[in-house]
Amino acid sequence: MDLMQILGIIIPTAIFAAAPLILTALGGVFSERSGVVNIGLEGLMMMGAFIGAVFTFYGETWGFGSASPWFSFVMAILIGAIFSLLHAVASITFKADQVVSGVALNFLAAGLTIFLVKKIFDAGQTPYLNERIFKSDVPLLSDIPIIGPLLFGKAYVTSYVAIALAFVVWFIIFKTPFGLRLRAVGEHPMAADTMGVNVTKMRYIAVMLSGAFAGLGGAVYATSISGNFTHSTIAGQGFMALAAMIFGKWHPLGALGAALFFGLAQSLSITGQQIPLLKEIPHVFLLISPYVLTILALAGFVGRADAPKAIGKPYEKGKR
Amino acid sequence: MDYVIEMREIRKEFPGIVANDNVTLQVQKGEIHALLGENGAGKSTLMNVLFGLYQPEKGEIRVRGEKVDITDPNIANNLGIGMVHQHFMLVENFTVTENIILGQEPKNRGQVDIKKAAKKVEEISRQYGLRVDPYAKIEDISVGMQQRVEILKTLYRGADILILDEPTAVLTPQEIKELIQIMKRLIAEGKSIILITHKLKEIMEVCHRCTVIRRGKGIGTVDVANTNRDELASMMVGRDVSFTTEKEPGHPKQTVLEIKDLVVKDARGVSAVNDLSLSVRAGEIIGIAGVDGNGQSELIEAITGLRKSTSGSISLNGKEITNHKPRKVTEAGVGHIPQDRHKHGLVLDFSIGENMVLQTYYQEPFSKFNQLKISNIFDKAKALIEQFDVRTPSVHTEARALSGGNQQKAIIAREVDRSPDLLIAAQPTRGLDVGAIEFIHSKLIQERDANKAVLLISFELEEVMNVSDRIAVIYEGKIVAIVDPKEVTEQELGLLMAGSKQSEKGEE
Amino acid sequence: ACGSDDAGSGDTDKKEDDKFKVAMVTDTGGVDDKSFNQSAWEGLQEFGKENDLKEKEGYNYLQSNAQSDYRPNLNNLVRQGYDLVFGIGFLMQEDIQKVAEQQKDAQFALVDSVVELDNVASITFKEHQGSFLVGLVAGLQSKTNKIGFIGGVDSALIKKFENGFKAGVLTANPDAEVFVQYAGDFNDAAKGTTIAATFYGKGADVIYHAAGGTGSGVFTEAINRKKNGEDVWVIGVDRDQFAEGIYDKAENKSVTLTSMVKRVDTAVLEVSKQTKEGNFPGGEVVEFGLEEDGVGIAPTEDNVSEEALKMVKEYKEKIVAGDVEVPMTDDEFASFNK
Amino acid sequence: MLTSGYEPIKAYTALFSVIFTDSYFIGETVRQMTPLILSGLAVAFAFRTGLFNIGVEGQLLVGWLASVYVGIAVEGLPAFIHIPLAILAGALAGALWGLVPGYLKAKFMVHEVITTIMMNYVALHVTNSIIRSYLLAPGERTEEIQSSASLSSMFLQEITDFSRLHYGIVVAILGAIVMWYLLWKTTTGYELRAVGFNQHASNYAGINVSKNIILSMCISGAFAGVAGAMEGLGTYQYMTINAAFTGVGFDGIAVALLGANSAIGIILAAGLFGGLKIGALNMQAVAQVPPELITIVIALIIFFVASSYLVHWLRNRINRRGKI
Ligand SMILES: Nc1ncnc2c1ncn2[C@@H]1O[C@H](COP(=O)(O)OP(=O)(O)OP(=O)(O)O)[C@@H](O)[C@H]1O
Ligand SMILES: Nc1ncnc2c1ncn2[C@@H]1O[C@H](COP(=O)(O)OP(=O)(O)OP(=O)(O)O)[C@@H](O)[C@H]1O
Ligand SMILES: [Mg+2]
Ligand SMILES: [Mg+2]
Repeated sequence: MDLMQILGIIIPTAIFAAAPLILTALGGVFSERSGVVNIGLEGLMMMGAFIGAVFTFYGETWGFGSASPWFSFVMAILIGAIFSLLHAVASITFKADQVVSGVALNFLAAGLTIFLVKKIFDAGQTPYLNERIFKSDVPLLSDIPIIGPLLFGKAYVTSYVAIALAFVVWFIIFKTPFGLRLRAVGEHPMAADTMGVNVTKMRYIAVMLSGAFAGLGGAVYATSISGNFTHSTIAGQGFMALAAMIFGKWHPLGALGAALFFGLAQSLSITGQQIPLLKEIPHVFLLISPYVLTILALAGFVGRADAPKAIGKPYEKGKR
Repeated sequence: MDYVIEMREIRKEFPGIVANDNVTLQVQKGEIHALLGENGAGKSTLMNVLFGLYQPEKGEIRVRGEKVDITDPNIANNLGIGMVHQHFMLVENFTVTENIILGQEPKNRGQVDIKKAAKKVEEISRQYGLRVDPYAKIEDISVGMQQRVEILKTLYRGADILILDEPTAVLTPQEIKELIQIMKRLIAEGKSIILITHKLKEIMEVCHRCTVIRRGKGIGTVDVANTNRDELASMMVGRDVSFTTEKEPGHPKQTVLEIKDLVVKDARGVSAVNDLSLSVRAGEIIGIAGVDGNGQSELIEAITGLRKSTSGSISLNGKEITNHKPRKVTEAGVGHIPQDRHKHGLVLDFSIGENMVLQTYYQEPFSKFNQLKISNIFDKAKALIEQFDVRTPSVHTEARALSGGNQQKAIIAREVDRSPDLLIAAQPTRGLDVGAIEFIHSKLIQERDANKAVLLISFELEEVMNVSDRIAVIYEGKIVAIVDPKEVTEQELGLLMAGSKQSEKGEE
Repeated sequence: ACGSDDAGSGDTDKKEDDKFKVAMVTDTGGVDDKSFNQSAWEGLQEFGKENDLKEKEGYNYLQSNAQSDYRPNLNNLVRQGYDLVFGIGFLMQEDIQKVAEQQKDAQFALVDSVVELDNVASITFKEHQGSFLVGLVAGLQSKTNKIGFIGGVDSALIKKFENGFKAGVLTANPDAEVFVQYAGDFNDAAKGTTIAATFYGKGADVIYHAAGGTGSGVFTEAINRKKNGEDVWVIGVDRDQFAEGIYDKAENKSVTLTSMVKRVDTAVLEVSKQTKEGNFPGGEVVEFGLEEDGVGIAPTEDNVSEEALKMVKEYKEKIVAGDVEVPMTDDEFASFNK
Repeated sequence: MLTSGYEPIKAYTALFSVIFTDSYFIGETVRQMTPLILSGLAVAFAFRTGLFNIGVEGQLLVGWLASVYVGIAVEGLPAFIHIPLAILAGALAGALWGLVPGYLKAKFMVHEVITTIMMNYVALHVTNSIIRSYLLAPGERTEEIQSSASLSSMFLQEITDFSRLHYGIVVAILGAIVMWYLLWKTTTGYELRAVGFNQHASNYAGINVSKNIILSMCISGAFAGVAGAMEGLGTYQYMTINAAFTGVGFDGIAVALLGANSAIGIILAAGLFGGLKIGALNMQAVAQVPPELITIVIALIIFFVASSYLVHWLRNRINRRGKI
């Protein structure tokens, strides 16, 4: 294979594989920026993938046609946000340990989704979806020589939606009053409280946004990559998104970069097995290369990451 | 009489303690009203009630004559009450402007209009003489400026009743002077101020009236014009307090600490200590006077091994300890009462007992063969708590739950008890009430009298002048003068600290 | 199992006890995994229907959530008095072995692997034979002469698929080149997509997957390419995967060229029947190949050319007759290819 | 359960009767508890020292492989040497796997959550590859370990009606005691906890912060490695090629936090988890309740317990007294 051919495979797959991670990591940014650890991203994504598959399927039967996946996205966003309320209620109102509550969310999603799949479809997984998000050329941009086909040819719209959302989230968090308050709540909730910012409300909104984004991430995975939902559709992607968020230093664009990096490393490790030179390397080294590369990147040039200061601590009025 | 604030018979309980027991506070329009009391007397609690952070069990609050129910800081804000908290409520990685506008951001097409906000901040800051850099990050600015940001926050919200909870505890004398000017300007504008402070001098200087609380109970309100420091102090503590520390002249002996041409870089890589030389002898207290940020922290950190020095030497009792690890320095005979008690001095989540052996846990009798001797540790802690009058429910109480004054006493107990040849005390009385200060000063002098060397770093001139046998003035990382406290005036010292060379005085 | 149920069950159970009861333990995929668990369960259901048994009483299954659940599940069924207990999947080999050693009176059957005990019947399939047939189709219908094989996890079992397939491809089309890659995972659809993208990118136009859930990514990639006008195919595995490959629902068009089906249902039904009749094949290895209709090519033949079908039929006969020996290991393939 | 159309009474009877009365299920419950206790200890130990170890899963896998390797490859040793040696191998392998995130955290401030997640995947692929390349036996697994390295016991199996109960539970309880002792009774524990709470103060007190971060991750990893050894030497007697994670490491997070990171609490929480998981299998068999329902129940229990102020209060009391 020549270089263009290799890049032509690696880059588009990197971008498409990254989309669910980007979205979910953005959700994580919201929650953790507000001071609520969200290890439940995995469960939220699972719920999103389930909703994505179920409502795309029903969308098809209800005659929504190719709009079915988009309909399912809306549902995944809504239900993801509602589902994340459990984490919000436990960890914000009842001041439960945020990690425990997140772990519980993961358990709950794992049980509930498959339980519901069995109830609804009388099978261990949803049927295969006919209406999915399919690849297409991005108009105009894909005509640019060399980089056009690489970056914009035969791509998923959802990938570009995810990338665009990263910028939107960046704008929200760093440019709007909402974002200012959100960050204040995550850094120093008492300061925010004394300035009239409702800490509880902000954290609820942030956690629900994380549910919405992770739900969307899961739904995108189901409708563009797996094509159905089974017990193993979401197996670790939520944790990778968590890692991307931390790798990206709790910054939306950082998370975007980290997710793309994961995607690139992943697709390189897979495609690498078909590249003559890399073929000679034992299989296992290619398999672990995305993870090792991430660790090296962190140790080499990313280094210290400062979490929001109040992260993990329930807010109690007047507590010192 | 018309009061702008009237708190009547306020009662506030915390589990196991009555923090405010029928306290009444009446503030007139346009006055600076002092609130005085020992550490833990209930001052902050009372103010937090007024600001809506706590709900009182009993009592009523009137603002400008109207009975109000302040259930939330928002309501207090709307009533024109602003509060500068004892522990600053600032988001460290936000800019000054962001901190000020938080919650009431000017908007422009959905976006925070930072430019407009910064302009407004500049306007207010000019109006009241509160110098700040609107675009600086809080973590990069001095405590004094942070304080001004806190005040600006309330003014930005249009507050005309300001509560300042111990605003001067962390300020340098210069900054205190500025703050006093600012307060005067504020009342001239018709605002009213409630000021909490342990510094009676400040009360005498700026306040009109003073309300005293002791152990949660209101003792009474006096006109400052008709009282004096001693009366206030005894009202607050319940006994007489002496202000000038009694001490015999010292008898300095051999040199204990010898610093030669020391250079230390700060976190940003700039030399904070520049060719500094200093020696401290056994049996004397050397006070280091200087404006914050002239290399004091870096000097202490270099001596104690918490920061590397780039050149020069430090020796203790004739032995090199330059760039030794903290533990080696400690074992060589250095005790250190750190400036930031929460960051360095204590593990807040450890019990007070465990904190008492922070420097010695690995030695006998507290452990043997890597095994802790728990009973020895807690016996020791009990003895120290007794000896230094640390007020804590038990040795098993988390250090976090103690009041600042008692936390400080615990640290001092730990460091003094090891009887180090050199005791470094950095701002040992910050935020403490006069009774506690008296106690700590007497401990430092006791150490000196036991032939130990003591190095005292303080921004408080009165403290330095009262306690030290010699005063070394630090300016831009150098000792610019060594003076005798008995022969120098506060004004002269102030000039030296500001870098003026003319009035050089003293032995060298 | 549990004491309470044994004690309190009363005479309804007694009646059932007289009847012949069968049950199975699934792996973590569950009974409706659209793969061999499901297929095995369909076999049991069929057996139940034929013998007028009640589900959950006469025939039953237990699902495992983790590898460590196999043994308690097997034990549980034995203790509930099932006359024959199936373990589905080679991962259960060790557990069947242990339980069978302990419960000498119970009868077991293991699918996809071998336990040499008198009370265990081992059921295996000649996947290489079925793979050979779909290999023929791939070899004939590839226009680029480049063909891909994606395995789930590199193992002796999946090697049977790979080698049989390669042998079929080369038999039909000696010029063809076969790309092989193992995903290292049966459940990573994203990986499946990437590997498929790589293969198609290198010019392959047919990919055979034996990779479970990872395979659904292969279909995703193929459908995408088909929609963008590329002429690519996927060959499904274990059951007829025509539906997975549908890209045009109205026209019922699928990227699934054909599938290699593995009739676990037939095998389960067959062994259940034999056992009921008192011919429990304990200690034996019952092999299901082309001859027994245990493996074969999927019934949906929409996309398979006449020529290919003819060749498939021809070779099926040769294999059954023993004229062609399909390789299953790397070594056998090497000598086959000589 | 009522709402989902299953018979609740029958189901709960099935759940509780077996985990308390049927010797087979008691045996299986205890067997299931064993690795859960150890992985819970691993998570808790790191937590106590201010670190979040999501890498228990990976550390468990390498520990499993190392112990099985020693169990297979070393011959002719008496059991009282061979077993400890194999467990030690598991502990060392786990510690090594914990060393990497610990070192990177201490020296480069790399967040341990990411590195431990990445190390999980590395462990999964590396152990599989080692088994496939060097230790493969029929059935996609290694050979069985020598009987001299086995923790399984005919006696325990017989009294529990052929459950897989093995002596690993003793190891797990010893592990809990070790954690408690190490944290609360030794100077090492004092240092580890101090560093976990306040690195600045620890540095001030002359404690080597980097060393303690690394040590903490190593000890945590060692507990996880021993959890793996329990699977290898006790439950299975071999190691299979794992297509996916075992889940024991992730369960350990819930066990640790449910047990308030205390030794006793972890044993109790592991008991609850183990009981529910084994009980779930029986609920399925007897009352046809799908096992997913138990996962849901477990999740709800975690939510409930985590949200309860009672636990909060207990936890504070236990912490404050510095015991257990
Ligand atoms: N959040 C709290 N929870 C429980 N008790 C508290 C709390 N805050 C204060 N207290 C109790 O109320 C009493 C008064 O505390 P307060 O902070 O008002 O003291 P203070 O007068 O401001 O002291 P200082 O001069 O040290 O600032 C304390 O002794 C303490 O026991
Ligand atoms: N969380 C808490 N629970 C119980 N009592 C508390 C708590 N926090 C503070 N206190 C009590 O509040 C009182 C005053 O605390 P505060 O922090 O105001 O002391 P302080 O001397 O002003 O400290 P600092 O010097 O740090 O300002 C103390 O008596 C302390 O015991
Ligand atoms: Mg106070
Ligand atoms: Mg104070």
